[in-house]
Amino acid sequence: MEHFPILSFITFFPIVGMIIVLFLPKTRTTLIKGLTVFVTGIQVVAAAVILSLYDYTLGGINDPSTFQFIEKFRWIEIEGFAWLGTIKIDYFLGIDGLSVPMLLLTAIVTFIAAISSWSIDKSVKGYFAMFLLLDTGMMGVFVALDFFLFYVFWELMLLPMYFLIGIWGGPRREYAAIKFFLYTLLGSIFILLVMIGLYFSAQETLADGTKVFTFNILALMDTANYSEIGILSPLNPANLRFIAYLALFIGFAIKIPMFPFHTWLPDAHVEAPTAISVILAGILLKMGTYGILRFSYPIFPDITHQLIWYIALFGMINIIYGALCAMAQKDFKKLIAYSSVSHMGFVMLGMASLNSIGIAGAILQMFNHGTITAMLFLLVGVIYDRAHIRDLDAFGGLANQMPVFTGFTTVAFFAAIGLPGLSAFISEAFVFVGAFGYEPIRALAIISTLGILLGAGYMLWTLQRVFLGSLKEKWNTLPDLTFREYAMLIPLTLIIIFLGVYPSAMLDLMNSSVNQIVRFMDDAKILYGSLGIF
Amino acid sequence: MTEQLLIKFSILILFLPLIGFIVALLFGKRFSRIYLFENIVLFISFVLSVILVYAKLAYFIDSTITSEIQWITVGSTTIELGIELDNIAVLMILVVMIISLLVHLFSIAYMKGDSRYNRYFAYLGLFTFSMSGIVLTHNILMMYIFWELVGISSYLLIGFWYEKKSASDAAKKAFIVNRIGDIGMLAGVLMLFITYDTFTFDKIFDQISQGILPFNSEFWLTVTGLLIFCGAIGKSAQFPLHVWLPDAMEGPTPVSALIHAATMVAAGVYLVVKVFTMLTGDALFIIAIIGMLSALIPATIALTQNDIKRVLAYSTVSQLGYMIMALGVGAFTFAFFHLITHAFFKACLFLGSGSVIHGMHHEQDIRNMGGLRKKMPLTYATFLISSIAISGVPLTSGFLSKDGILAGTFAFGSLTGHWLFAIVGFLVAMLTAFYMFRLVILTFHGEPRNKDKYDHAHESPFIMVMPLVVLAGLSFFFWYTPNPLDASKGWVVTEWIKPPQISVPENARYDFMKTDILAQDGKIDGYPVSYSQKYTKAVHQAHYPAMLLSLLVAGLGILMAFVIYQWKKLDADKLALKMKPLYNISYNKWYFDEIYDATFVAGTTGLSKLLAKFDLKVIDGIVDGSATVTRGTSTFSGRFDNIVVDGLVNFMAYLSGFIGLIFRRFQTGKVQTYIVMVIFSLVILLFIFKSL
Amino acid sequence: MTEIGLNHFLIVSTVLFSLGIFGIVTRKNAVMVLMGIELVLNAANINFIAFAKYGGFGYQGQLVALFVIVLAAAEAAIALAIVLNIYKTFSTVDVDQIDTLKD
Amino acid sequence: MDLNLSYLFESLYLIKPEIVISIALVLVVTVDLFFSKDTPIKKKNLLAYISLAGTVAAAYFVIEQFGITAFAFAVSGSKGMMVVDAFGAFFKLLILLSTFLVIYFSIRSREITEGSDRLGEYYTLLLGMVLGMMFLVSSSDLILIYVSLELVSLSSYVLAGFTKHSLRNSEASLKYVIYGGVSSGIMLFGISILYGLTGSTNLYEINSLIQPASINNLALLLSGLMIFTGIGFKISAAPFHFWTPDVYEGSPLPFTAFLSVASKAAGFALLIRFIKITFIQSVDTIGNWHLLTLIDWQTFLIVLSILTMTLGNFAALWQSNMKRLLAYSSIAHAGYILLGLVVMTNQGLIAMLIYFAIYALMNLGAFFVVILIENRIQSEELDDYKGLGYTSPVLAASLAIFMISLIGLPPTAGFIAKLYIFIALIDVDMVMAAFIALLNTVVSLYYYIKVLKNIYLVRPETEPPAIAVTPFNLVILVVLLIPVLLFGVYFTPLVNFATNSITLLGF
Amino acid sequence: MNVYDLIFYLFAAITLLSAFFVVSTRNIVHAAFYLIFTFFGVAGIYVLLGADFVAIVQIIVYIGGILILLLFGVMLTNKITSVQIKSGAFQTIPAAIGVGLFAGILGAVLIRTSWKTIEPIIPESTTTGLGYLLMNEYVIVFELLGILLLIALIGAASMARK
Repeated sequence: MEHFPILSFITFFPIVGMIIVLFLPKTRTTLIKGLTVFVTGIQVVAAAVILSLYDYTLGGINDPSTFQFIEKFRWIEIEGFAWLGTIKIDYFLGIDGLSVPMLLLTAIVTFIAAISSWSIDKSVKGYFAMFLLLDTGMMGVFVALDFFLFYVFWELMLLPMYFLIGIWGGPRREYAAIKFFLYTLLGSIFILLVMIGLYFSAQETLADGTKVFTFNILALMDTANYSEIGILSPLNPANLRFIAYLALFIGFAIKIPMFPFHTWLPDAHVEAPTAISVILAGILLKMGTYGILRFSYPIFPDITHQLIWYIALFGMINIIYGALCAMAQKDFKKLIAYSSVSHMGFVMLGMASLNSIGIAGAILQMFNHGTITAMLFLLVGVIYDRAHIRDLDAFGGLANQMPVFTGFTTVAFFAAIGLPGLSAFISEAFVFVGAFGYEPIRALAIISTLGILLGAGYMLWTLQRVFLGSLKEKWNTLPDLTFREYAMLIPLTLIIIFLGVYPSAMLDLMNSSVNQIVRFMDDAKILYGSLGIF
Repeated sequence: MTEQLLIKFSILILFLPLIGFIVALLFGKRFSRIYLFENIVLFISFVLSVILVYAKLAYFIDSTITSEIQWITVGSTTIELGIELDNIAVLMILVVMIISLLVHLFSIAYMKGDSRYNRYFAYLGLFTFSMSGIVLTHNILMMYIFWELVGISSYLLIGFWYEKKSASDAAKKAFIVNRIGDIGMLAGVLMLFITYDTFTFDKIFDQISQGILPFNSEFWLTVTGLLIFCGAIGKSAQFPLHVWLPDAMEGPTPVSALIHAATMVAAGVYLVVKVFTMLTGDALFIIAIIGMLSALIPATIALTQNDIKRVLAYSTVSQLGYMIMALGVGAFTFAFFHLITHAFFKACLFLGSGSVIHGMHHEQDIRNMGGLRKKMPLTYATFLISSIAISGVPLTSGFLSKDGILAGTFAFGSLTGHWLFAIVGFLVAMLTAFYMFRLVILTFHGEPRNKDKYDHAHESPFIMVMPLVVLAGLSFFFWYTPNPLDASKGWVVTEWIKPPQISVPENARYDFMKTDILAQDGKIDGYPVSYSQKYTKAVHQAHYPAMLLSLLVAGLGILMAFVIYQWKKLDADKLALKMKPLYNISYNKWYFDEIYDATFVAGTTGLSKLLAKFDLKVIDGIVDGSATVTRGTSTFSGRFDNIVVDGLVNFMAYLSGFIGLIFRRFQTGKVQTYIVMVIFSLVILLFIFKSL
Repeated sequence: MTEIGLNHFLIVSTVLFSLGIFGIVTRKNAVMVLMGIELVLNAANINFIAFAKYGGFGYQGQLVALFVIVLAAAEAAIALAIVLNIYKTFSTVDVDQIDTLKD
Repeated sequence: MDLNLSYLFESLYLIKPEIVISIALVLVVTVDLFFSKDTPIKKKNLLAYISLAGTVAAAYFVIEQFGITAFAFAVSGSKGMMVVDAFGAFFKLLILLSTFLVIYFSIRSREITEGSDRLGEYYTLLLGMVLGMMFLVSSSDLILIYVSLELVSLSSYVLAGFTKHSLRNSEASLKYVIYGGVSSGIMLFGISILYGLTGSTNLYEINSLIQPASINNLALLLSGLMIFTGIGFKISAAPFHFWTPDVYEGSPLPFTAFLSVASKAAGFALLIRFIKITFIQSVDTIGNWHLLTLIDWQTFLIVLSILTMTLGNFAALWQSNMKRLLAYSSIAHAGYILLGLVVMTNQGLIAMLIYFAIYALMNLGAFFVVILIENRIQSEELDDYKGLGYTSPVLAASLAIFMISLIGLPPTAGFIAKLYIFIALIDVDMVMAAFIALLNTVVSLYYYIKVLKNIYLVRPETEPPAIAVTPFNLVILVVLLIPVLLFGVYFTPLVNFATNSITLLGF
Repeated sequence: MNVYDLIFYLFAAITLLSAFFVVSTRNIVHAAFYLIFTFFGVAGIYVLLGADFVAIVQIIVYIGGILILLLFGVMLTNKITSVQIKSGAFQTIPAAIGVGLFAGILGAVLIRTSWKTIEPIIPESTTTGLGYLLMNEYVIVFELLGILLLIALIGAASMARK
């Protein structure tokens, strides 16, 4: 098993699936769907294998030796002349406690999204080809340890997403798709700039002792690798690290999406087909926060320390603002979308706390929000498939008509409002504990607690509007859940409950990495202090 | 009988109802009789709890049994799950189990024929589980968790008949108002955690007694205490968050009896009891004031309400306020004692009202009742007994506990000079007696005011009456003390319930709580010493005057009730007219709901609407506005609009399009024009760069 | 009146050049536009030869002039062919009317 | 005074590729004589095959002389008229490659084959143009430069109006000839001034002559600008680009493709050679060029390149005609490529070469798809593209890939091209320029995606016809697709090739 | 004020005046004829500059070739019978400004530039010199011009023929 490149497998297996799909005749829709489900299923299995082989004690983050399942070989190697530095880019995959939860999340959510895509009937072939391509992109983002590779995967997602929204989406799909595309592309050009800037600021020392410019993010985290002249080098008194940090942060913030860059989200969600909304909210949003934790924090610890309060502030704004916006929505899907904005705010708040509990809470919240919001979107999809509208006020009293559906929805909603016993509670509690424990952002943490009140407000209100009260005449024919829908919802429900009762299952996974990153940030504060950065 | 066994028992007690819940929920559709299973498991845990209490009091009366397992490890800190059995906890669990069991039995008949029969019992199971969790847990995080869980189960049960808008509204209101309190509590928990890096009560208290304080200041200790108390304000429906409880009466009556009279609302009191040791004097004083207000205001409201359950609801709030006030003035023992006694007779009252409502075919307005005495004698008898008990007439449990509380306030007055609590205490006692008997008289005495309803009225079946009888029986003195006039002679308040060692720094306490030397040695003229010698003295000096006074006021209240409603010597309506403003205030519940709706609710919803608009209009296109304006003015952007998108993007697109348009303008198609432009640009370039 | 020097020739060429350009951009008739181009080329030629003489650069300049003359001929031929073609398709040779291709 | 022709023969060996092309040209002319007006098109394609063969042979010789760096036609003592070096070879290969493809396109193209009675002229002119370009990229003497430029221009004037019966064609050729005539006139005048200043037309000699800054800067600047007018006209850099959209739209598609790649390439080669040889002072060890400080070169070029790309991208937003859209996009790309020159380092030069190679591939690919579609539906209007994604998936998919590459998204080669430009820029701390260029990329997304939107997202009321792809066309398509995708993920060979091709004779 | 100067001014005047008429007259045929004088004047200037051969070529090629070509153009694209021989001007003002500015700059720069001049030597027949040059350095250009002419021939033919 050690020699089997399982990360490459889990990343590129969907591509294989895509190629097969492309060669299948477009009439064999069932086969195509089945194949996709199978491929994603294999991914889940692979993820399980990874989990079973994963060593909980290793930290990762900035220490190459403690990364696991590392696959590293020279990808691009260009021997330059004297006056031109050689370019060496690695194909460098590896996972630590930060990536594993995301990897699991991606595998699971994609699998479930694949199942939920079964209802697609319009040019099936194209859909599933795009779907699988997207899958590879997402998986790659979470396992890549080379900035260049990461960027390739990051961009790889855009196009499939554009088509998936634009072709199979709702009435205003073109608009939503282009909006999504533009926003994210705008974000990624910032990332690209920083990437190149970093490339010229740090030099990695190879085995043979030669120093070369590098995209290796682990090397980029080590101040020893920086040169005095690099524009993004902390040793360079006239460096542009601050601007670069902002650029990188905006790049990721657009994905999160952080206020005020969030406006693509509601449109994209509302227009996208159910499965895609699930993936969008379940996985893509996490990439923003993941990116911040993986790149902004360890590569720019100095600036992070300077700006930490603002990160927390925006987290708070996201929480309150998203919740208030959600409260005013009439469209079921929009409401869920805004709730995502609010919940991602918790993640940012937790990240800003810079202590184990807070960051652990943030990562856990990423995972939990992934599962919960996926479930919510699936549920919206269920009702939309039946009623073909999403207007909250149009419903009412569905509890008697579709009791099982109501049951699942109730669980999901309660999870979303952080009810103890369900997964989100622990993560949100940890976020608060962490944020409260970090003196600079304590006040923000206190204000943010309003978020859980508002959350309860709009969620319960929605619950009431849709399910409680007396049943409207026209809905008394809606059937309850089908087998396929059970298949999608039950796993998520189980995960949500399980993690609510036994969060250690996930926390232990990330614990050592969390400690590692916290230690790294603290050390960095001292180190950079000694460098006279602060 | 080893400690481990007790722990096992308590775990069983805790989880059996949960199992009942899950089973009843999952198979409720399939098997119609599944509720029986739920009842059985509950009965088992009831039996276990009896054994538990017996064993605890018999063998480990002075020791606290704890056991914990590690739950989460993050960074350096670990969080445990644990159980802590002290006398208070076991007594509380017993109370919970007794009432829960009785309510179950009562419900079997009361809820018969409901479409979601099994679901109902499932929820009851969930509640029982969460409530026992609150009681048994040994750390405040778990307590918070179960705190939320009871909130949810109460939400589910209040909204059980969700077809009624009022029901679902009430449920939502209850949950959200509770959440407000919980946020405060959460903040308190966070304060504790960041200070002591643990959630476990004992560890926290130990560190406090070692003088470790939040931010090293007693002020912050006070704040922390009050923040945690916020949780109690929410759950125990204390002023100003009491508004949810009356609405909660939308739920089935047995639920009101179990949750909103006996147990869950008492959880707030229980919380204060649990953290009593870390409450500073200032904190206690504020708590006392809040308790006082909560005791007084609802009592005045209860005078004029006509819905039988609402009257009881307000009396519940008022009684809870009583307990809180008692804790505030340091009458720890009697506060908890009153919690127990009140649990029984208030449950009895609610179930009685349930029986009445059942008998009257879901009629709740007392103006349509009257004379039911003959129709449902048993219900009447039990109801009467409990009313006597709550009014504080001797020979009842209520007398004992209430008298103790009044004595406490009295003593507090004498020690600190704050007599207000005592005065309010007695006033509320009188009001209580008055409105309770108003209720009794209007319901059971006199002539039936609604004939046909009266004709169809009937006594409830045995399974409903039996719980009433049991609870009424529990409202007599002899369960608690041999001496009907003095609880201090009995075992409950002397042996079982003991005030804890105060761990707050000396100078942050009430004076009378400061430890003086004499307090250490055993008893003072037969009484166990609580806190300090002079406090104990003061309490016992206060005892007899308090007792007499309370008898007086209770009698007065009852008398007035009879005068007005039984013998009609005074016309109630005339009285109402005479003091119109007062009457209105009371009748309209001091306009709390209106005020809150006007301020907070409207505020929030308004803000959210505003922000949503903001989001749509402003964020989604800072210059969308200008873009639209220009769209109006310019001819092309209509065409342009469907090429690209709105919002901020729209603006960028608009701008880009505009620039593009400028560039397009050059492309006239006339080659000579191009050449002229080339010449011009040559000139310009030359001018630009000749300087460089 | 100074003695004739390089500058005089340069002035002539400059003016010729400018007139040529002016003709190109102003005249409607395509043929006259072509005439303008010829003027421009001639102006350049004068430059070459003048520089060659006054700079003492030898025959190079004259050679260039020769080449240019040949090129001018070729260009004129092709341009006229195109103009004829335009005349066939548009039945006008007014350059300012040939503007169907534009934004 | 006697003729020593020895150096002449040596030189002839150095211009084998050019000779081959001219032979092919003459061959085409002669063979064409044997065809009558009504010879079937099949037979006439023989001309195309001759030209193809000529291109291949020329390419072979170019590769053969890849390593060589030498002057050609240099009388003893003087610098030569031509230089043969890797840089030139790179562009010659590029030109020949695009010629090859364009000839193939022409065989397939409806527009060309309809005017079958003049196929002979068509290929003759095409080869003439190629010949001119090949001289252009390797000539080191202003006179030769001017003549070969004229050769290119003259043949392209005619080709632009090849299907002369259509209005668009003849208009295009007229505009082209007038615009071209003027700009070449201006260029000539500029050359004359430079000649006057230095007394030489040889770039190397001029360089050595102007090393002492005794020369009047203003006159030099003026002449430089006027010469740049001619070059800018070829590479269609703003503000000398005005002809581009009109001529591109008017010309027959294969020729438009040829213009957008080959003649641009020649123009850029000329520009680089001109600047780097004429105005260079020294190239230091890390590959930074130090130019004579006549003007602020960087500012000058930045202004031009930013102007060019911005203009191209923004104007393209509005286009609804595929040709015109591609015309503007080619202007924009010219801007990006100029950025590579801005940095004035070998790194930048490498970036330019890489960009050009990739640009040629993806642009030709896009044009090929457009040609195939045009053959079927006789239109390049975007509105007529609606729904093509469903009726003819292969074409649509490949067009999509080319578009993505033109935007510059990974994992396509277009990304690598842009990446290298930005690397070059940031390497010399020109962050702002890079940022603007990137914003331009975002803008360009609009119109490239618009194409895809029409193809896939919009479902027209009437389904467009299904366009079958013949095996041959498929092969060519794949041949273009593979590198566009492959270089996106593995660009080592390309970069090495470019790195080895930046050696200009002398520097 | 010697003869040389007089001749120069004469030729310059002829050239520029006729050139001015070329670009200003409304009658195309007149323009064409004015062009003859321009070319003649330029040829004269060549002679003054000692480029006799070039002057000859100028006269032969331009006046004998190009001009005829242009006249043909004029004839073929206008109906002599009608008075449609006239041709208007277009965008005169901006053109005047632009070209004026440019000419101004150009002239100013050219005059202000310090050209390295030597005392002009009156050369003997230039033909041989040109011949050698043509056959040595510039042979490749010469060849290329040949091809160019061929291309031009073919191109023009293919363009012009029916």
